[in-house]
Amino acid sequence: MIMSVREALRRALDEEMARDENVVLIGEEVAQYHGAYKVSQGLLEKYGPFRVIDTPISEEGFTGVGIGAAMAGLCPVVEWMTLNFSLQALDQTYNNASKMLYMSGGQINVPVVFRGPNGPAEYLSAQHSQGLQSIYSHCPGLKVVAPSTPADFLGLLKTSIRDNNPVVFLESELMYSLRGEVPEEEYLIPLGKGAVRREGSDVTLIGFSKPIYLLLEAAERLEKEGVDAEVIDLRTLRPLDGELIYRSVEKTNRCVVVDEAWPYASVGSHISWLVNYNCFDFLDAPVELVSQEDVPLPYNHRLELAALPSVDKILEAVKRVTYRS
Amino acid sequence: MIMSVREALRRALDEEMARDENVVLIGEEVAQYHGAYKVSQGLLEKYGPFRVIDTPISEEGFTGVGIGAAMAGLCPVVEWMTLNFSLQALDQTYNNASKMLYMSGGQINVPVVFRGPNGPAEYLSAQHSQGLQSIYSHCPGLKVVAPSTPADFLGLLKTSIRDNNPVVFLESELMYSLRGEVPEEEYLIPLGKGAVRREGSDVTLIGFSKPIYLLLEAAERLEKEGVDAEVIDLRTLRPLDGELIYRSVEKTNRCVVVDEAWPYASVGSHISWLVNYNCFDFLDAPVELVSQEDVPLPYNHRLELAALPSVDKILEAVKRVTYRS
Amino acid sequence: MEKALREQFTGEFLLSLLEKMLLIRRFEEKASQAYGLRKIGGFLHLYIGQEATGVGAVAAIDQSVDYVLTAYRDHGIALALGMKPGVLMAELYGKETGCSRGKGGSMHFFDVKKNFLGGNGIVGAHIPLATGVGLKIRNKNEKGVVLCFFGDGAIHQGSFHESLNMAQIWGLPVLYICENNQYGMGTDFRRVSAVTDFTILGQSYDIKGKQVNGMDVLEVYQAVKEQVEQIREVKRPGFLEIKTYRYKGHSMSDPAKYRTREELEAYRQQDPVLLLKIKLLNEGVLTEEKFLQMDSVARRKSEEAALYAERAPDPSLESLYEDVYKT
Amino acid sequence: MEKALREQFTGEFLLSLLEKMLLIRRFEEKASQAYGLRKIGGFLHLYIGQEATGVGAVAAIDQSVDYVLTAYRDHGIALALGMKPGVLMAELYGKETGCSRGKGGSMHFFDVKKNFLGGNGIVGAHIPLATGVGLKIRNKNEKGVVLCFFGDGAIHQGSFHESLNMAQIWGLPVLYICENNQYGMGTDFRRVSAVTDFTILGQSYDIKGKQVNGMDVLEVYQAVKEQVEQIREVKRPGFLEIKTYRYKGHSMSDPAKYRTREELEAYRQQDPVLLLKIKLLNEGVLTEEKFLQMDSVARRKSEEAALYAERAPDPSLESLYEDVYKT
Ligand SMILES: Cc1ncc(C[n+]2csc(CCOP(=O)(O)OP(=O)(O)O)c2C)c(N)n1
Ligand SMILES: Cc1ncc(C[n+]2csc(CCOP(=O)(O)OP(=O)(O)O)c2C)c(N)n1
Ligand SMILES: [Mg+2]
Ligand SMILES: [Mg+2]
Repeated sequence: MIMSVREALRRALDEEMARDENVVLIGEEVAQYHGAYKVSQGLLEKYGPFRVIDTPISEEGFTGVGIGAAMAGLCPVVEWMTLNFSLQALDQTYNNASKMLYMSGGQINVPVVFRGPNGPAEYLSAQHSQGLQSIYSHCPGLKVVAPSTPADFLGLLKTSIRDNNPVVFLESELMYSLRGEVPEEEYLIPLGKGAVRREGSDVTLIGFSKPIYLLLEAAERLEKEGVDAEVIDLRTLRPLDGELIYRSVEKTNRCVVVDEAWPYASVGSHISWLVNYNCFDFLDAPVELVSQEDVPLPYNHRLELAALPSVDKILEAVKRVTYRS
Repeated sequence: MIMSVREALRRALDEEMARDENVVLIGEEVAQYHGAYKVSQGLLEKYGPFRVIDTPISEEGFTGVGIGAAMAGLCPVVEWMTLNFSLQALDQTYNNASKMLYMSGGQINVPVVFRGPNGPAEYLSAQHSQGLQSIYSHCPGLKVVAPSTPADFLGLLKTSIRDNNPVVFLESELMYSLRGEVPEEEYLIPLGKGAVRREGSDVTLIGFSKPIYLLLEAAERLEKEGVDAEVIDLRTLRPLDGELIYRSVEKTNRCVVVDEAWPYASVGSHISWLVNYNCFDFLDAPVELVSQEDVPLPYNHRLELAALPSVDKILEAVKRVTYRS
Repeated sequence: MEKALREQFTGEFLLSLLEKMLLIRRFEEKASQAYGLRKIGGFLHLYIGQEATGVGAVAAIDQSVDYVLTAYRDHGIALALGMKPGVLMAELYGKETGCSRGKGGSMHFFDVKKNFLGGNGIVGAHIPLATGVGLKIRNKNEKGVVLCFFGDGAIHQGSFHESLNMAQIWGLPVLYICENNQYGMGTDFRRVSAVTDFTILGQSYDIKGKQVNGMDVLEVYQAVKEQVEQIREVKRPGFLEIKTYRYKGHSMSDPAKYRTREELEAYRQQDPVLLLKIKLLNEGVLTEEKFLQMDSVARRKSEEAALYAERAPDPSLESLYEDVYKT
Repeated sequence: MEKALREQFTGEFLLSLLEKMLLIRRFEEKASQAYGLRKIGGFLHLYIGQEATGVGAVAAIDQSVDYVLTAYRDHGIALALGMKPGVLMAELYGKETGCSRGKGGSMHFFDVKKNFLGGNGIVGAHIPLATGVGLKIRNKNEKGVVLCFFGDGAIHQGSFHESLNMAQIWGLPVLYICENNQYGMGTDFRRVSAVTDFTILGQSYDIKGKQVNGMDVLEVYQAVKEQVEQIREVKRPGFLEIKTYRYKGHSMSDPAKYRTREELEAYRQQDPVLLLKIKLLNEGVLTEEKFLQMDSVARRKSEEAALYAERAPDPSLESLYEDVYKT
């Protein structure tokens, strides 16, 4: 069946809430307003106000509430209206959610999911356009998931909710309306497994989340130029599916990584190093990273687009790794 | 003259407060208690309670107060008792301090310094042992400084206070009592310049902050084994002194990077990629990263030490890059 | 209002309040139109309905020494402070001559020359900033007061509480103004507030405050004036809860189905522009004709602003890399 | 206390309070000694002087359904909850048989079987957690109440305010207990608090609270019991400010020069152990001899705990990588 990312997320929430009454949804506007991006439409009506909970604008507080409830046995899904606001709650995710199992010597696990749109959308200016995958992926104890297709959003959110650990689940405002094929039957995708979106032998293009579509478009354009690109969608950022990446690069000997976040200390630059490290003898060129420019995102749309990864920038990078420039 | 890091920091604060009455010190226990690590001894007595300000335990609040005061013309030094607690204030540093100049189209700069001990000390367990350089270095608009010698702490803190931008200044609990030679006269070190701590031709060891001493010890031991190591102290993490690094690796063809933080999306892995990227044709082996193990830090000291970078781990890494294992 | 207005205020002053409220309204209507034409993108949080708060409050301060900070719903306050409509509209259009060089957009108006320090997009995040500006005033022994506007939603951010406590213990000249427009996005403030009289929250930091009818610009003016004078004198923070209402959705995409048409209509009956107009007509300060003339000036200024913005240059691509660091 | 104690409480109960307070005191004295011998490292925040709070409060709850969370000053509460001294001392020694496998240390005692969810090192960070536990109880329609202990320093964290507001609007069964020991590290709470009667802060969320003499274990017991019963019934949060005092420095490295010897001495005069001892002697529940015997039992248990910890195995190096994720 065809559904949008929004519907896939809603279905995942609905199915998991139906399956397990410990699953609750907590966040700003999730109940009566059905979510700022309408992901939770109908859930309040179906599951009532004890399980679909509107919060005050208190990110630190309600994130901690989700963690505490998880420590005591609920499986909360905490919605951050956007990931930008999750910075107010970072102490809770870093110092409580990610470390609780460890500090308690294995006694207390934290089965919570934090989810919301991450990364730049359009025209939102610096404070509202941050991709925070680097910060969350940096932290052991957290898992980080960043899907790109409706089916993956469905299967990975369901698995994330069932996972016994805190999972940061990254969505994207500009993907909510994206439509695609989704299985009718119950669908679960294990965390930690990437997917090959397109097989190819000349260069490996690695990405996750929204930029996957830039990579696919770049691959098509490359095909016309006679370059056969393999596109890998990481899907989960922590734990990372290193083997999938390395096997591909061992085959193609060339690699471009795309990450919408700033470059310094990013998921993108980390993977670039990993590829260099693990495929050193296979690489014919240094791994290229296409990231956001190292500036806060401006409001002006032309500047904004110039700051972000683009098909052209990816093609340039591919030219460099294939020494065709 | 010989002084400790603690004294060097105090001297920097004292000299800058004497020079410019806009410089104020804000934080928990900085005034009457003279700082949790006694850095600000004597400053309350000299500059009074309007300029040396004890705060409630409200990290988000007083960090924002420092930023707001800087927007209006003061030059606050905000002390975080440890960087771990700065997570509560990350929204302020990320969304206000780093972006204000940009969002205001260049109108409002934020001359604030955030400082405090960063990284693991001893026996402090997971919540109190985090090196957060990756998070701060990730963010454009911030500068990040991480010195390792008393003279550098002096010269770089003074420059950081005079800088027109928000600077995150990373200290280390275990270094406060470290002593060393410091110039008598006024001493300023520009941000963005690394230092070669030891010249060598066989391998480049790169680090910053406390682990510099592991690198120096490793270099000594390597000398006995006939390996001539160059040790680079980055001193400033953002902006990064890339040229210093690349020139060295072009000479040595081998590189080991040490970073006390977790590996994923870290300063350490970023530099490792940068070296791979910029010195691809010079490298005889993949860049090695010696980081903290990818786990929360445990209390038990033996485990804790096993989790952290060590001279032995560095020597192992050097063995790998020199293919001597 | 016991005394006749004319005894308390000059006609000029009263008309200037009306003029500013009209300008805000027409400016935002124009902006809303431009949004429909995709000249403006992203968020556009309109102040329509709340004009009396910004205009009344700003009229009560001394702009040469006082500071103002607010959240993302900042057009009205920027205009009340005297920022040029063209410069603001250019910012909305993302142009180089916008107040923030097209980098900030709707949520990030700034004018450092007017002591206007934003325009902030993160709910509650500017409350500590305003408190810090108060610290600067205290430390330099200046005369200024800081007006810090924020919404009923923002009051449940920890930063509000941390700030009030610090402002009180340090004696900072900050007037915290909660613009209670009844909703934080789709959330009726009563649904998320343990107490609904927010002056109780101020009082819990030993800060006396007051609830004010935010549809009445003169009541806002008086209340802010009193507080500001008091703050200037005793050098302690103050608090006001201004009860107001936004006519439009939260931002452009919000159909505002969480409220009834009746509720909206009831507020429109006490529209701040209408309320002041009637008073001034009654007192003979204004005629219907004069009102229409003022309104058309406001409309013309807004048109001109849009024209200016339309013709203004885009920022250069190089400017992408500027303003990241100050040298 | 109007009525004679014997009419209100069984002798057994009264003696058990004394026993627990003595155990905490002797346990911590032993830990302090072990710290001097470098058996324990890092932070060690002693509860000595505050024993009545933990013991009185825990005696008032139903451990089969109620939950407890506190900050890093957690030894006393862990012992009051009945955690084994040996297991706790082993944790302080960083041993595998410690309650947290030697990974948590002093600040991170946990016992999930006793509904004790820590032990948290970040000031204020566990207050939302406790609130979340309350949500679980509400959602599952359980009988439990959550005790959330925190310090006078923690009350100025935004997380406290955000939590109380949510607990009130959602009707969560959480008793927020501010252990006001007068200082947050070296800071007298009066220096950083806009109001010094913290029940005002509770009231600003429509939560009625009370100040309690924390040197009197029975007063603590009564006050917590009342609140817990009330909370169980009306399913709303509660608040208590318990006035107490810590005799030692903040942690081991603090010489506590910020207070006078006289002040410390005055509190020692109302020492919670001493106070209860005198009462029980007066009422004939206790003899001097019995007291000495109880004290030596507490000392012996603490010695044994240290011995157990000393002999306990270190965690294996592989355990470094365990407990990061739960499968
Ligand atoms: C920290 C944070 N959380 C959430 C948001 C998303 N958001 C933007 S405005 C808003 C509602 C704010 O309501 P209120 O404070 O009453 O101001 P109003 O919009 O009514 O002027 C929310 C939730 C945000 N910008 N920042
Ligand atoms: C967020 C945060 N800021 C600062 C610290 C450092 N710190 C540890 S305890 C403490 C004082 C806390 O005082 P209080 O809440 O009164 O508790 P008490 O120690 O008196 O039991 C401080 C500042 C911390 N652990 N966490
Ligand atoms: Mg509102
Ligand atoms: Mg205290």
